[in-house]
Amino acid sequence: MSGHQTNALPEATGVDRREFLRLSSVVAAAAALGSAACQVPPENSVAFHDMPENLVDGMGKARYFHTVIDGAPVLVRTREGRPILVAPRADAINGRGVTARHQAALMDLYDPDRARGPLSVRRRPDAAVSLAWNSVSADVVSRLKDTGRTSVLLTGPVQSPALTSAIEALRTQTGLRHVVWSPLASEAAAEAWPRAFGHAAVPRPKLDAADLVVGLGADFLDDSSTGLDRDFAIRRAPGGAGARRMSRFVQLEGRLSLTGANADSRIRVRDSRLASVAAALAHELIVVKGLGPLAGNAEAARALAPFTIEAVSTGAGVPADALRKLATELAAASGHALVVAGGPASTSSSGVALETAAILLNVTLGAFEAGLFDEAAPLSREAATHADALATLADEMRSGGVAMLIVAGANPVYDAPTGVNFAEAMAKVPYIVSLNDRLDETGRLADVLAPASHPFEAWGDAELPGGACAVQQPVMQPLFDTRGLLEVMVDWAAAVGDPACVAAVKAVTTLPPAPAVNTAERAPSTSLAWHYLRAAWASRLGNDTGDPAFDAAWNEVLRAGYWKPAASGDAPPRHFDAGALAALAMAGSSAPADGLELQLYPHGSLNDGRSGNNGWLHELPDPITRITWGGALSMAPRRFDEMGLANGDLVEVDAGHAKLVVPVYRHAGMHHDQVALPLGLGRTACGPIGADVGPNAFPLRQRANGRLIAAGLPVSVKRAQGNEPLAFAQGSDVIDREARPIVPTTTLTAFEANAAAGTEQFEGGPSAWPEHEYPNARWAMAIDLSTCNGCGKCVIGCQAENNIPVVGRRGMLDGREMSWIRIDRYYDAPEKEGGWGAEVWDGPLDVVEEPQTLFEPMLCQHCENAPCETVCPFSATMHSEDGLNQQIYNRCVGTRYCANNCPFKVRRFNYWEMSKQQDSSFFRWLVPRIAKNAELNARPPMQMKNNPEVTVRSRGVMEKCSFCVQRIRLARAEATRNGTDHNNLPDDAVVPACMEACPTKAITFGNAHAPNSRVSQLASSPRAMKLLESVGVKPAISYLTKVRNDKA
Amino acid sequence: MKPTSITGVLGDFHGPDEALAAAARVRSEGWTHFDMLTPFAVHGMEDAMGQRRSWIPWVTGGLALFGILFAQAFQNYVMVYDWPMNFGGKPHASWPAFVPITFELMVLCAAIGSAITAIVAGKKDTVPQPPPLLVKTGATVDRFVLWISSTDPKWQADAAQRFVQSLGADDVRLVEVEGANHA
Amino acid sequence: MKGRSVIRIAITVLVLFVMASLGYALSNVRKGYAPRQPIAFSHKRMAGAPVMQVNEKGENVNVGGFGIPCLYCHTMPYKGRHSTLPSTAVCMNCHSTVGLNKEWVLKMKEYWDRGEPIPWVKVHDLPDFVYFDHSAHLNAKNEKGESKLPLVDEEGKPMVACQNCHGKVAEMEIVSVQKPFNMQWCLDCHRKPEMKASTDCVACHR
Amino acid sequence: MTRHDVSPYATVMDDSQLSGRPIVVPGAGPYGGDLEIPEPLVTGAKKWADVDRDICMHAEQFPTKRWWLAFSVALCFLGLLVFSLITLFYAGMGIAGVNQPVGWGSFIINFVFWIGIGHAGTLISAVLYLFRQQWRTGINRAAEAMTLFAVCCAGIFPVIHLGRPWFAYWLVPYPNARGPLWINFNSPLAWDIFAISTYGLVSLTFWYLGLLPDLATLRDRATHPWRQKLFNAMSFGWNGSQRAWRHYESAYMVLAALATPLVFSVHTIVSFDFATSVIPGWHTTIFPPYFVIGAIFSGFAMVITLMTFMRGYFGMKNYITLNHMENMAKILMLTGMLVGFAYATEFFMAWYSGSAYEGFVFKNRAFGPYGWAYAIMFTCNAIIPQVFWFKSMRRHTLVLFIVSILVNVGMWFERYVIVVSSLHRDYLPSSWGMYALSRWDYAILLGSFGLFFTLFLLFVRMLPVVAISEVKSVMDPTVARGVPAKAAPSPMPAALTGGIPATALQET
Repeated sequence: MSGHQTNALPEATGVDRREFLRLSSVVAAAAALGSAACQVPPENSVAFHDMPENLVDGMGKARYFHTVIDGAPVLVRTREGRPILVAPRADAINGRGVTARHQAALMDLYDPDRARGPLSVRRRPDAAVSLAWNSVSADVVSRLKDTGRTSVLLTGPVQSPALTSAIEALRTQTGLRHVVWSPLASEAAAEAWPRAFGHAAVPRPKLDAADLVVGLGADFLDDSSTGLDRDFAIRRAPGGAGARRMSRFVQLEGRLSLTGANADSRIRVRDSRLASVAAALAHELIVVKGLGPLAGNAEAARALAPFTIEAVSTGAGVPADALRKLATELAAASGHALVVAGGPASTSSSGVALETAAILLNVTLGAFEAGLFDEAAPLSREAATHADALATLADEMRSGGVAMLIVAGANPVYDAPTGVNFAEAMAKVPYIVSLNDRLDETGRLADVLAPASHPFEAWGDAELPGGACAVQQPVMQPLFDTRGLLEVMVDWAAAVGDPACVAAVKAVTTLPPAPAVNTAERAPSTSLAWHYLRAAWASRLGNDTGDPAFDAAWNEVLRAGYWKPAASGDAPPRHFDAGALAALAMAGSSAPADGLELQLYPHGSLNDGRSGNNGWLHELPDPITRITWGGALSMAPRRFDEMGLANGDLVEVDAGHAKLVVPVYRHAGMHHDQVALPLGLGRTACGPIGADVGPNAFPLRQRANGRLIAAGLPVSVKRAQGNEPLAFAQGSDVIDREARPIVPTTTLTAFEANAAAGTEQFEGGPSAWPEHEYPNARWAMAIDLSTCNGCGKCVIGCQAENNIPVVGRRGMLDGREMSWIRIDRYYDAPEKEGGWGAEVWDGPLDVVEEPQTLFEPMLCQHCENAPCETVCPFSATMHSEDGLNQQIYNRCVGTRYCANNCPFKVRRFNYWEMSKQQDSSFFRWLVPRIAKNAELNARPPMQMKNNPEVTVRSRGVMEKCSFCVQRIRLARAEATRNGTDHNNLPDDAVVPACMEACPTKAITFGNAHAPNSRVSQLASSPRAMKLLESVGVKPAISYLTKVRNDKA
Repeated sequence: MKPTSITGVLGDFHGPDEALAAAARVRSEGWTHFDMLTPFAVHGMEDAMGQRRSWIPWVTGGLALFGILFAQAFQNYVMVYDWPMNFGGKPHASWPAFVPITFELMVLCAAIGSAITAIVAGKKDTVPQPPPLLVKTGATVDRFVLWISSTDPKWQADAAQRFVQSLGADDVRLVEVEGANHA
Repeated sequence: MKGRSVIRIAITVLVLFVMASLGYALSNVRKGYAPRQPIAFSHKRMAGAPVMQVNEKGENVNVGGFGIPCLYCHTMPYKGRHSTLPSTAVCMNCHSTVGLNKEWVLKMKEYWDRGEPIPWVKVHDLPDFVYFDHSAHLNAKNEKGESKLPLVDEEGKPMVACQNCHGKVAEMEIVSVQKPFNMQWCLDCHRKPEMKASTDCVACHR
Repeated sequence: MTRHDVSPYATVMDDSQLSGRPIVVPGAGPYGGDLEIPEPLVTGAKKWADVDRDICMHAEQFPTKRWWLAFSVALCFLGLLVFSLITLFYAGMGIAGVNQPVGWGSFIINFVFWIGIGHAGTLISAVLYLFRQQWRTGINRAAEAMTLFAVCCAGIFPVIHLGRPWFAYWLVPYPNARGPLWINFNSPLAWDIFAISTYGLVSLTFWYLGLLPDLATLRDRATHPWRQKLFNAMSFGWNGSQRAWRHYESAYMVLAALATPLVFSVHTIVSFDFATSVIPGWHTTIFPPYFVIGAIFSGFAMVITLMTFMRGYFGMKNYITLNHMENMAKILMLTGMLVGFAYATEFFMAWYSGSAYEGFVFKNRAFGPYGWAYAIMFTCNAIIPQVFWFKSMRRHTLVLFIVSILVNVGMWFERYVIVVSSLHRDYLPSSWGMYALSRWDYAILLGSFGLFFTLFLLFVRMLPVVAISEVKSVMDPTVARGVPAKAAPSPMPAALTGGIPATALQET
């Protein structure tokens, strides 16, 4: 505004000084107000009233406890009194493994849908009202006293000796009948082994001792509760010699299972034909080749006569050559070969024949003499479902013969087989008490729900294979008004006068009065179960509970987590009873006519559906189908294509006695005449998280010959209207390694010729820039694809450790999974003349009918030249001095550019607010997903599972694998405290959660800067491959070649 | 009533050619504080009025240089000196990445600076003008208006008015403004 | 020409507001924060240096502090992440017998008798996404085995390591934050070459 | 032709009388060659004073019903945008369709789309100015306004696509108490911020500079003192002084010279968002020119769309003639062919590189699950503009309008193809996925058009939609002058004109 035109413009209208000051004070006040409003609200710091003595070093530190969950010994990490991680024990106790369900037990513990206390249901669950435990107990006890003989206690499998004795005490005092119902059991084995050898124990195959393992529908990798996966992995890495020489595994099965996917060679045999194929192998070995003790045995020859390879191969649709070759291979490996049967295949009506044939093969191959079976530690599997007992009970109930039914840990309304009709039978029982932890399908029809505590909240014990015993010690106070099952049983048994239980009650009631709050004394335990358990363990530990020596021994058991008897006597020698061969006859007769047969298999993570409300388990992808949040009818690709189906199309499965409309899935490697459905889904009353997820296939099972038949069921499948999208955790199933060499894999032959075989990939150009130096440490990981079996335990371990939310079915369908580590499952496209076209990615029949399965755990590769870091404008992700790719949540604004630019697609974005409930009811109505996400993740007390060492991410923030940086930092702080070099941590100082959870030790983590660390040695091995060299990202993770043992 | 003063004389032309010719005449007669108000930029008028080329491009050049130097200095300060961080394995001074912002800041400084300078210069580098709100010249419509300011050393109101009329201008009028004295 | 001055004022306000916001954003300091505590506990009295004086009765009494070392109450800075607040039982070590006529001691004792913890207000409160470990700082040693944290103050007088961040708590009646406690301040130390401290993001954020 | 000849076009009353070809007078040129007399840029025998009236009228009278109708529709869509954004900010990115692996979706597509639209205005102002294309004067004001509004629309998307948009200001490298923690200048998104804000500011400056004389015109036409004062302040007291024109013209030229590379740089930098990544299908060196051409292409299409409206609804047929439209059609066809060439080059390079990943992405682009989008893109962008080989099509407003809409659709899908089809299947087959717009994505896309048209309608209501002074400068003064010429004034000294007849300076 120039001075020339003064009459057009006003006089200089500068704001005068006083006005300026006035204004600035206003602004300053506004700013002060604003800053006051922005100030972090005051936070309380609540000190102990009186600090427990043993916490002196434990503030802000994790504390670990050994305990037991569902019979599996686990290590529980707690912080400030709440369990935050379930990990396998560092020293594997032989005979038990930790399953995903055990790892995810935290979600069951903190499940907001558990009953908060006893409820009077009166069969109207919507009008349930609270009750007091005392009135429940008084009621039950008085009824027990009156009608004990017509009362029934229905439990799930009982693995606790103390609980067994308490129940036994109740039974003796009142005449109460105890019925066990275990929905899943290996009944065929339990029937075949005693017949063959006269004693009941099913010995544990030593998979780490055999050179050749032949699986007849074996499921030792699918079901990791036995811990066989650990043993198996020991012999799976190539390059070993002698007793460490790589084993070979041949699997015969109908549905491609996790076990079959890990086989070196796989032959498709439908479940109903498996027994006959096994018998044919036996025929070839015994009758044709004259091998083993039964060679020349007329009885054997007679029993095996129908099973010539020729006869069987046409009936079963298996090439005779393949069987003959397998027989030759077995014969050659005689004394070093194991045959393992089992799994869903042996739940077919020819299951006993299958198990018998397997025993026969092992006998013939001299596996027992060669010590390939561990007689001291039998396989820890339920022997019987007791389905007949359940059916009888239901009949009795219907006829009015049961006055009171107590249900504890069983849910027959949900999982009883067809024909039992338990719900209807319950209506005829005058009084029903459920001790389950929630108003489940059975509990809704009860009169009273008296919720049992979670195993982490209650005392108990468990029997381990081989006579060992573990204590289930509570790791926290009960969250709700619940009581441990043992506690309840002891209480009731004491009330009806059992002396041992009365003693426990007496011990509690005659305790010295609780010390006043202002003294440092501790109150002794008021837990009945504790007193009872100690008394019960007195015999085991050899001292009376009053003896200080007992306390020492007891504390040692609690510390170690288990107790092992002094060396037990030698197992009786095994003598094969040829009479058992009669069972083989069933192998022939069981075959249904040429048509489809159905296999029902336990869901990979949910198992029998007990933890149906557990979001982690629903979201853990099935290792083979990669389906989350539900399940589908698996169908052979060729049949699937012929029927013109698409994944998720609804089909009707008609088994005659029951029908089910389910989505269908194109299951690679499936036998053409077989379909399969997972069990353990379709809960209706477990809570909103798991309700109505997937189909409930339990009613499709049938009782026959005292067993439950869940495979080889003749069914027809026809198309139904509609499509229900399947929540896959994976895009394309196929890998064409010619075009995309991203999974190092080779055969043993090629490996022995060239140790670097299989790691070939496109080469990258030189870098324009010099490298950064990492003078102190450089974190790196090596993953052995030969020992990784794809089970997915690392996924749950990571999820628990790193506070990873659950996104739900819609989240998975939207492609917004949050897991930081995933197991990519590929079907390796075989080499093809001229290479594959783009059609290979859709899974052509040539690839998926006889698939070679590859598993590749995929997590942040912590690339040295990380493309994600370059593109973040906010500097929210960059490299640390020790080679970590850091992701800083509080700096992240969420451009998602890093995720786009990640060639491995391992970055995860918080599309929704998962950590807290958003309040606005309008937006909860407008966008219902807000409420759903909070339901899945943010209902108290779910937050208690959070690891305080890891920031809980808000929405709009990117996250990814951090190599468990919190553990690195804790280890460094520990080193600083101890005065050692925090830049040079030893190998085991930092164990990421995935490595900790891995049962097969496929993951190695450490400092690549130290030349002698395990990880740098693995990374420099010729088997190591760092992915996408052509892109030049230089990952910190080395994948060791998956070697397939082709040396038949 | 406030005193008024004569600030100059206006005369209208109706085409660019007449205006150019008139401007050349005015200049050749030795007037210096005169101006031509036109509805659009008339090419050749600079020369007709005896003005030198605008110096705006020099300002532009200087500002562009400033933009370049500032951008380079700032980016290097941030990425290399102040807190060097390892982004994706690149060196701290990964200069190609600094090029786009350097270019943009160059353009930003040069362009905005030039425009502001031009507007300010249009006000400062001039003779006193008839205030547009008070004197409707018609120069924004279709008139090419000659303006001779009373600050011209040769100024004599009558003579100036006669001179403008002699150029063939229409509507020659003296401008009187209240209380203004724009020296 | 009212319109113009309105515009000017508006512009001035805007500029000032931007400056004020920027100033606030820049500072983001917690320095000076001194919340009210449920019990007016005086660090000066408990931890300060003793000052002996003769009172009107002619007794030589301590009107200063008792010189209780920090670690008597805050037991764990060398052992773990938290320095920890003392449990009420620690207060009761002495106050079961002394000071029972003082209002605040009685209030503390009420908490003790009720078995309730005292709801202290956190003074040095870092955001939840910052992970600070006392032990890693207090135990940090240089190559010569000396503490990396200075043990003398600016005047060269010896001091406890705690004072580096918390200031002279022993001279405070009400504890207040003495240092900025923002990221800049943390980095001021971490960046000193002699500290050889990590400036990785994950050192504090994870 | 000399100054006092009557223009052969003095009687051209509307553009039905225009042919698009100059009159050629053989041997009549200054040096004996043919004289080409181009057709006038303004028809209707307009005088300079008429121009003021015709153009300022819309800013001065009470808006028409038609305007209100259009404005209320636009406002409804703007409301939809505001509501969607509130929901987005409350609920989070979850309501959009983006996922893993397609982390960028409609928001980035819209961003690139609008930024592309925003390229025509400055291009017309700057590049055509430097090339002395006088026909630009009829359309440059509206095109520049379109640029600004498109940049406004584009500008909201990088912010709203953030997971935590309230921290978007962290992108500005301001001094702070976090270390200080600046921004990462390696990131193309950081470059983007500088490029977009520079482009926005420079375009605004350019537009405003052009607006100064016209604001003075509005001021002089205004009757209400407040309006007078407002426009006087806005025009910085512009009075048409040659001494101001001198610097003004120089600055305008400088700005044009700066804006020309700026136009190219902006979309180049936007293309760096993709080109500097490691994702096959993004990591290509052709992206900068490909994006720039695409931007010009889409921008011209949008200009044609808007100009059709302005001709039809604002009576601007005399200023935006069919000749203007034909010129734009020619540019549209040329850029369309360049875009088509870029598509072909991409495929060639994918094959020629021999990279399996690269090869797959392009196969997948054209024949994969998003082949339909590719087909839309290719048809609309490379094939349909070929109709402009025919002059009758170039001068047919309905055809122009339809083609321009189709090109806009095609260019939206080009960005869709680039963003989605590259991301949805990259290196690891395990993480392949699909992407679909959610209903909120559609709402925000439509809402951005609401914002655009709201701003544009406010512009046509409030400011001169055609650059008055520039149009005046290209009108034939013999026709446009207010008072007929008197006797010939004394000729200008030849020294001042460098020997060239003064009229020759006027006419090109």
